[in-house]
Amino acid sequence: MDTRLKQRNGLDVAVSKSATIRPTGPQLVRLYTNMVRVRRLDEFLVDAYYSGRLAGPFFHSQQGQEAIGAGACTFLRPDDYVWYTHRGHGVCEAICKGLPMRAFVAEHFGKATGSCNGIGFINTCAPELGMFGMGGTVGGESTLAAGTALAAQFRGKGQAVLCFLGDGAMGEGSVHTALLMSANWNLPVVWLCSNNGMSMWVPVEAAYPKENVADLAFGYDIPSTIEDGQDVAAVYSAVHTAVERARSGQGPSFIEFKTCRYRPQVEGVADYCLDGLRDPVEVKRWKQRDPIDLCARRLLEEKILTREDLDRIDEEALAEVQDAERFAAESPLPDPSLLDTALYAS
Amino acid sequence: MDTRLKQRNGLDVAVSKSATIRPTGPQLVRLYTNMVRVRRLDEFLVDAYYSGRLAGPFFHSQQGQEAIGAGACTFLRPDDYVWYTHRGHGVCEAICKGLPMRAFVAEHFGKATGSCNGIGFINTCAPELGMFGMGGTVGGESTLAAGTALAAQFRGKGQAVLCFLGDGAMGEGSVHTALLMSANWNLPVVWLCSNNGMSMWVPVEAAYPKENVADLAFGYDIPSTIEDGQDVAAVYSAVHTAVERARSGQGPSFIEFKTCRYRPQVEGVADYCLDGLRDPVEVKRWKQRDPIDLCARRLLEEKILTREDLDRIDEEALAEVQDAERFAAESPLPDPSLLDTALYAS
Amino acid sequence: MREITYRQAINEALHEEMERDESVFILGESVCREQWDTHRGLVQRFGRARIRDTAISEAAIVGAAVGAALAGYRPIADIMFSDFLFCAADETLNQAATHRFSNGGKTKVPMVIKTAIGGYSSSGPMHSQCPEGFLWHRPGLRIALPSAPYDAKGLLKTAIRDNNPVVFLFHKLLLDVRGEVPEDEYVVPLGSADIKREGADVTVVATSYMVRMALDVANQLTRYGVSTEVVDVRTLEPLDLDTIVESVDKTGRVVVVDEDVSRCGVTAEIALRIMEAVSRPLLAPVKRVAAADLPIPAGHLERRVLPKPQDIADAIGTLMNIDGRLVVEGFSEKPGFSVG
Amino acid sequence: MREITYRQAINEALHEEMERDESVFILGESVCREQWDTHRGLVQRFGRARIRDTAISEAAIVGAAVGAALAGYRPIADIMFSDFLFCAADETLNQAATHRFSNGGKTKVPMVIKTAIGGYSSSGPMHSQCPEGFLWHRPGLRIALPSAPYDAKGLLKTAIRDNNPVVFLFHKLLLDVRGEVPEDEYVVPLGSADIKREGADVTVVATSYMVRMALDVANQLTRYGVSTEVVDVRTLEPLDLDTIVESVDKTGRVVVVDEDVSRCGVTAEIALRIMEAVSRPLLAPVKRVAAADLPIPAGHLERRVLPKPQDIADAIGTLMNIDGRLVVEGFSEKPGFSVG
Ligand SMILES: Cc1ncc(C[n+]2csc(CCOP(=O)(O)OP(=O)(O)O)c2C)c(N)n1
Ligand SMILES: Cc1ncc(C[n+]2csc(CCOP(=O)(O)OP(=O)(O)O)c2C)c(N)n1
Ligand SMILES: [Mg+2]
Ligand SMILES: [Mg+2]
Repeated sequence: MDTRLKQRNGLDVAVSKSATIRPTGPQLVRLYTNMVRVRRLDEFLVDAYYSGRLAGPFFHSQQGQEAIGAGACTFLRPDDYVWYTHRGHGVCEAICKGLPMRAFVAEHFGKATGSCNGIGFINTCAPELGMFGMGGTVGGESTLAAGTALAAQFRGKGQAVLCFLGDGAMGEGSVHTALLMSANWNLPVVWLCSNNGMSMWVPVEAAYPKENVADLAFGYDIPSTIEDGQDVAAVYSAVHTAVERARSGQGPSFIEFKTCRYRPQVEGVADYCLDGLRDPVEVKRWKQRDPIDLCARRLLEEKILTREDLDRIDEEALAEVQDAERFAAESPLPDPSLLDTALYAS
Repeated sequence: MDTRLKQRNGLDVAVSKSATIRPTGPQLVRLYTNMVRVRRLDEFLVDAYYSGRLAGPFFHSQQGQEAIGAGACTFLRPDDYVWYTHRGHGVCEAICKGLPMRAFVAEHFGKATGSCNGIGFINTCAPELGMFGMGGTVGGESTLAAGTALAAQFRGKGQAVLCFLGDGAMGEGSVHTALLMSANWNLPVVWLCSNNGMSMWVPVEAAYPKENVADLAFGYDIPSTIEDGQDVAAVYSAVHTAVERARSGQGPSFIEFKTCRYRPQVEGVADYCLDGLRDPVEVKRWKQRDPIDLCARRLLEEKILTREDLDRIDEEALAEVQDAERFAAESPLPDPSLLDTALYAS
Repeated sequence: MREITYRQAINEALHEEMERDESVFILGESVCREQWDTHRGLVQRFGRARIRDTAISEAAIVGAAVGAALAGYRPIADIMFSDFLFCAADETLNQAATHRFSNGGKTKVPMVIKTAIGGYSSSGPMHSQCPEGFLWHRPGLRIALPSAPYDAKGLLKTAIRDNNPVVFLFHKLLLDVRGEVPEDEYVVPLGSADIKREGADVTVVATSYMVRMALDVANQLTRYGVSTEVVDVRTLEPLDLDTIVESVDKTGRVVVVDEDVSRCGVTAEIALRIMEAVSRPLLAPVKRVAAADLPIPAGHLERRVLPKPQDIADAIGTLMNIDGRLVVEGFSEKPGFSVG
Repeated sequence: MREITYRQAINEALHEEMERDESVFILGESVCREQWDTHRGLVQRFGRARIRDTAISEAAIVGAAVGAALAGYRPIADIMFSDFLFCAADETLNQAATHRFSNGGKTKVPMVIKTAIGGYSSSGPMHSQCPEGFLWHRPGLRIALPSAPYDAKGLLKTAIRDNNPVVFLFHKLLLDVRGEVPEDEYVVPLGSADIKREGADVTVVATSYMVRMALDVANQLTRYGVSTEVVDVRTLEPLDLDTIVESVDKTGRVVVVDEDVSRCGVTAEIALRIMEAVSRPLLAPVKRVAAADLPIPAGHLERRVLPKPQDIADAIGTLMNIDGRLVVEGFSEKPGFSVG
C-alpha cells in the first residue's frame, strides 16, 4: 500500500486490485447492458438537442463517463438514495437505478408524462427510487445528500446514499460543509467525484492545486481512494466496498474516478479550454479506453458473451430509446393547472 | 520530523524547535508588553460590559489567547493586511498592529472618535494599518482576506496578509473557497487558526473529526504546522517564517495554534459546553501556561527584564487603558448626519 | 388562564411536537443549550440524536434539513440569528423553496427553519436583521412571525406539522413577554391574521415586534380620542388578506408596519394588496412605517434607522388629518440579552 | 451612427476601462472565454493575470472582489448566472453591501458584480432568475440593468469607475440586440432614467428586457390610438424618480413592469413611490406587471409565469378604461443561446 493511500486513511480495500467485492459474470453483463443503454440514450438526446426537440436550451452529455454511474447504481437497493449532477442530467444514474427511459425522455421533451410532470427538464425526480431531483447549482445537492444520509442513519435499515460530484464541484463551500457533516456524524454516504479534468472550460490543474481531488477527504478523516473511471468492474468494486461500509455503520467514503467527457461542456458550444479549445488528441487518447469497449473486450475474452450477444444488447437498447421517443412524442403537454399544485404540498 | 508534518507538506521550518526566525531580547519585551496591554484592555472591556457602558450587548473576551495576536501582529509592516475575528473584537490584533487604545475603547462606547466613527461596535477599522473591519458572520472575512492577498500579489511590494480564524470557523464553506483560491493562485496569505477547543458551546471534538484542524490544509497543498498558542516566541517564529514565505512569493501557509479562552463564549452568559458547563479544571490547567506568565518567566530567567520592569509595564498598560477610557467617555456621540454619508462613497 | 413567556411557548411547542412525532428533530449550532434558551429540557428528554449540535456550517444545517425532509423526517433547522441565513441562501432560497416545484410537485419538504430576528439591541448589521422581505420575495417558503406567546406556540406547532418549508421567525425582544396560553392542546393555522385590538378610526397592520409597538401606540392614542385597530398578520405566506381588508374597509385608513427595510419590503407589498382589494375608497393613501433604507448601525444611531412608536403615531396623525403632533412615548423595554 | 450589439457594447466597455485603468481586473468561472461571449479579446490583450479563471466558488469570487477593492483595486466579479449569486449571498448582501457603512464610512468598495439575468429560455428556476428584488431590498448596492447597447456600454463604464459595489445585470435575451453606440468615449451616469419612447396617454415604467417588450407593445397599440410613453429606469439604485414622476404627471396613468417576481418586488416599490410623489391625482390606480409568485418552470409552462406583451396591453386597457381587449402579438425573439 503506497503512502498516498495511507495519507488518505486508506479506503484501500476498495482499490480494485485488492478488492474483495467483484462483479460476477451475469452482473458484468448487466453493467455492460446499462452502459450501452445510457450511451444510446445520451446520443439520442444530443441529436434531439440539435433538432430542437428538447424543452430547454441545453444538454450536458456524459458520454465517456458511463462506467461510473453504471458501476455505482446498477446494483443498489431501491431504497438507497442517489444524488446526481448536471452531467447527463442524471441520465446514467437514473436509468441504472431503474427509471424507465420513457420518463426521462418525456421530461426532456417537456411532457406531462415526464419524471417531473414536464416542468423540471434537467431534474430527474423518482422518489420511489430515492432520487429527488437536482436544482442546478453545482454542488448544491451535497448538503441535501448529507440530510438523506442522516435520515438513513436514523431509520437504521442499512440504506446507503450516493452523492455524485464533478471535480469542479469540489470548489463549492457547500460541498465542504457536507463532507464535514458526514464525517462528524459518521453518515452512511459515499461521495463519488467524477474527475473528468474539466470544470466547464477550466482544466482541473487551474482549479485545484494537487493531482488528486481525493486529497480533500484527508482533512475530514474520510477514507478515500482513486479509481479508474473507465473500468466498470473497478467502479463496481470500489463503490460497493464503500456502500458496505455505509450500510454497516462505518461512515462515509470518498472515491475519485479519473474519467473524460467526450463532448463539450454543453451542446451547441465549442469545446473550449481556457482561451483556446480543448486538445482533441487528449480526448482521442481517452476514447481508446472507452468504458463500453473495455467491458465488451473483457466479456468476449472471458467468453461471458459472444459478438452476437453484444449486437443484440445494442439493438435492444436502440429499440428502447425509440420506444421512449415515441412515448414522449405522443404524450401531452402539462396542464397549466399544475402550476396551482406544484408549489405547496397540502 | 514526524510523519504527521510530512503529511501536511511540512511548513516544518516554522516549527518552533527548528525555527530560524526567533525574537531578539528587545523584541520579546515588546511582545510581552503588547500582551499585557491587550490583557488589561480586555479586562477593562469585560468590566465595561457588566457596568453597562458598552454600546452593544456583548463582548467576546479573548483572555488567554494574547500570545497569538501579539506574536503575529506586533512586528508586521504597516502595509500588511490583517483580518481578525469576533474573539476580542480584534482587540489583540488591532492594538498590536498599532491602533491606539483610544480608538478601540471609543468605538466600544459608541463614540464619534471610535475606529468606525461610533457605529461599528465590534468592527475595528483602520485602513491605514491594513485592517478593514469585520462583518460578523463567522469565517465571512476569509474570502476578503484572499482578495487583499491578490491585491498584494498584484502590487508586488512584498505585503503579506494575515487572516485569523477560530477552530469553529473552519466549518464554514466560505473558508474552504478562500483556502482553495489562495492555493490556486499562490497568494501571500497566512491562515492562522486559533484552536481554543470551543466553537460557542460545542467542543472541537464534536465539530471536527480529527485532532488537528490543520489537516484541512493538506487538501489544498498549503504547508501547515501546529504550534503552541501560549508561547509568544513560538507564535512569532511560526508566523514570521510563514510571512517570509508570503513576502517572497512562496504562497500561503496555515498555522494552527492550540490555545484556550479563559472566559465564556460571550460575557453575560454562563460558560456552557454542550448540555452542561465547560469543565473549569480544564481551564485552570490552561491557566498554568498563561501566555503572559510564561513570557514573564522567560524574561526573568534570561535576565532580560527585572520584576520592577514587569511591574512598570503593567502600570503603564493600566494607565494607557485609563487614558483611553477617559478619552472615550469625554468624546461626543456620532452625529446623525453620519447616516447620510456612511452608506455610499462619492 | 395561565400566563407564560414567548420563550416558554416556543419551548412547549418543541416539547409537544417532538413527543408527538418521532420524526421531528433539531439541528444547528449549539442547539443543546441554544442561544435564546428556547430548548430547555429538550436534550435531557429526547437525547443528542434528536437535538444535534452541528459545526458552524449554515449551508449544511439547512441543506441537510431539506434532505432529511425529503427522506421522510421533519427537521427543524436552527439558525441562531436570521442574519446568518445568507450563509445558507442557496439552500434556503433555491433548494428548500423551489425543490417541490421543480420536481413538478412530486416531492415534499416538511421542515422548519427556526431563527431569531430583530434589532433594538444595538448589535449592528449582522445581528439585527429582519429577513422577511427576502423570504417573502421568494415563492415557496411559508413564513410565520408571531408577536405573542399564544401565537408563537400555536404557529410553531402548525409549522412543524406543515408539509412545506416554513420559516419560523421569533423576535428576540419578545422572548420575555408574557401572555395567556392554554394548557390544552391547540394550534394556530397558517394564514390567519388576528385582530389584536379593535378600533374604529384607523387600522395598523403589523408584524412581530411591531405588533407590540403598535398596541402600545394605540393605547397611548386613546388620550387623543383616536381609536386604533391593530391587525397582526401572524403569517406572511399564506397571507390572510381578507381579515386585513375587512378591517381597512371598516376604518378607511391604514398604516402598515414592519421592522425590515422599507424598500421592496413587506410594507410595500401589503400596502399595494390592500389598495387593490379594498371595496370602498380609502379615506387617505396607505402609509408605511419600516426601517430606513440603510444597514442597521450599532450604537447610538440604531434608533434613527429602525421604526419607532412616534413614526406610527405620526403616520396615524397624517392619515387622520390631525393638526399638531400625536406625541407618544418611546418603548421602555430593554434588550436584556447577551448575544453571541 | 454605427450600430453594434449589446454584447459588443459590454465588450467595448470592458476593453476601454481595462485599458484606461490598470487596477481593473476580472475574476470568475471560465471568464477567459465567458459563457455569454462578452469577453472577446480581453485575455489576449490583458493577459491571464487580469482575466482570472477561478474554481467554482462564487463565495470566493465575490468575497475576493470585496477584499481587492478594499485594497485599492477595481475588480469585476463575474457570476455566470445571477441565480448563482445565492451561493455568495453573505459576500454580496452582507459583506459588499454593508462593509463601508459598518465601518462608519471609512472604507470604500469599488467593485462590479457582472451577471446575466432573465428567463424566456425555458431553462428552469436555477438559470432564469431576475434578482433585482433581492438586491434592491438590501441597502448598499448600486444596481444597473440596461435595456439597450448604448446604455449597456455607458452604464458598465460608470459602474467600473464608481466607488461603490455596483451589480451590473445584463439580460441574456438582449445580447444580440443591435443599437446605436457612438465611437467616441461617453458614459451614462447612474441614476438617470431614460424616456425610450414619448407618448401622451399612459406611462410604462420598465426594466431591462421588459423595456424592449414595452416598446414593442407601445408600437402595436398605436393602431388602437393609444399613445404610450416608455420610461427605462436604467438603474434602480440610485433611482431617478423625478423622470418617472414627470412622465406620470404628464400622462396620469402608469404601468410598472419588471421580470422579477411580483411579491415584494421592484414593481411594488416603484408603484408606491410614484403614488407618494405624483403632483396630480392619478387617473387610475397604478398597475404592475411582473412574474407570478412562482419559481420559473422549465418547459412549456414558463410562459404562464413570466410577464408577456399581452399582460402589458391588458394593464394599459384597464387603465384607459377601454372596452374590449387591446390585442397584441407575442414577441418573436428566440432565446438562441446554449447555456451551461
Ligand atoms: C453554483 C453554480 N456555479 C456555476 C454553475 C455553472 N456550471 C454548470 S456546470 C459547470 C462545470 C461543473 O464542473 P464539474 O463539477 O467538474 O462537472 P462536469 O461538468 O465536469 O461534469 C459550471 C461551472 C452552476 N450551474 N452552478
Ligand atoms: C455565520 C455565523 N454563524 C454563527 C455565528 C455565531 N457565532 C459567533 S461566534 C461563534 C463561535 C465561533 O467559534 P470559533 O470560530 O472557534 O471562534 P471562538 O469563538 O472560539 O474564538 C458562533 C457560532 C456567527 N457570528 N456567524
Ligand atoms: Mg469536471
Ligand atoms: Mg474556537
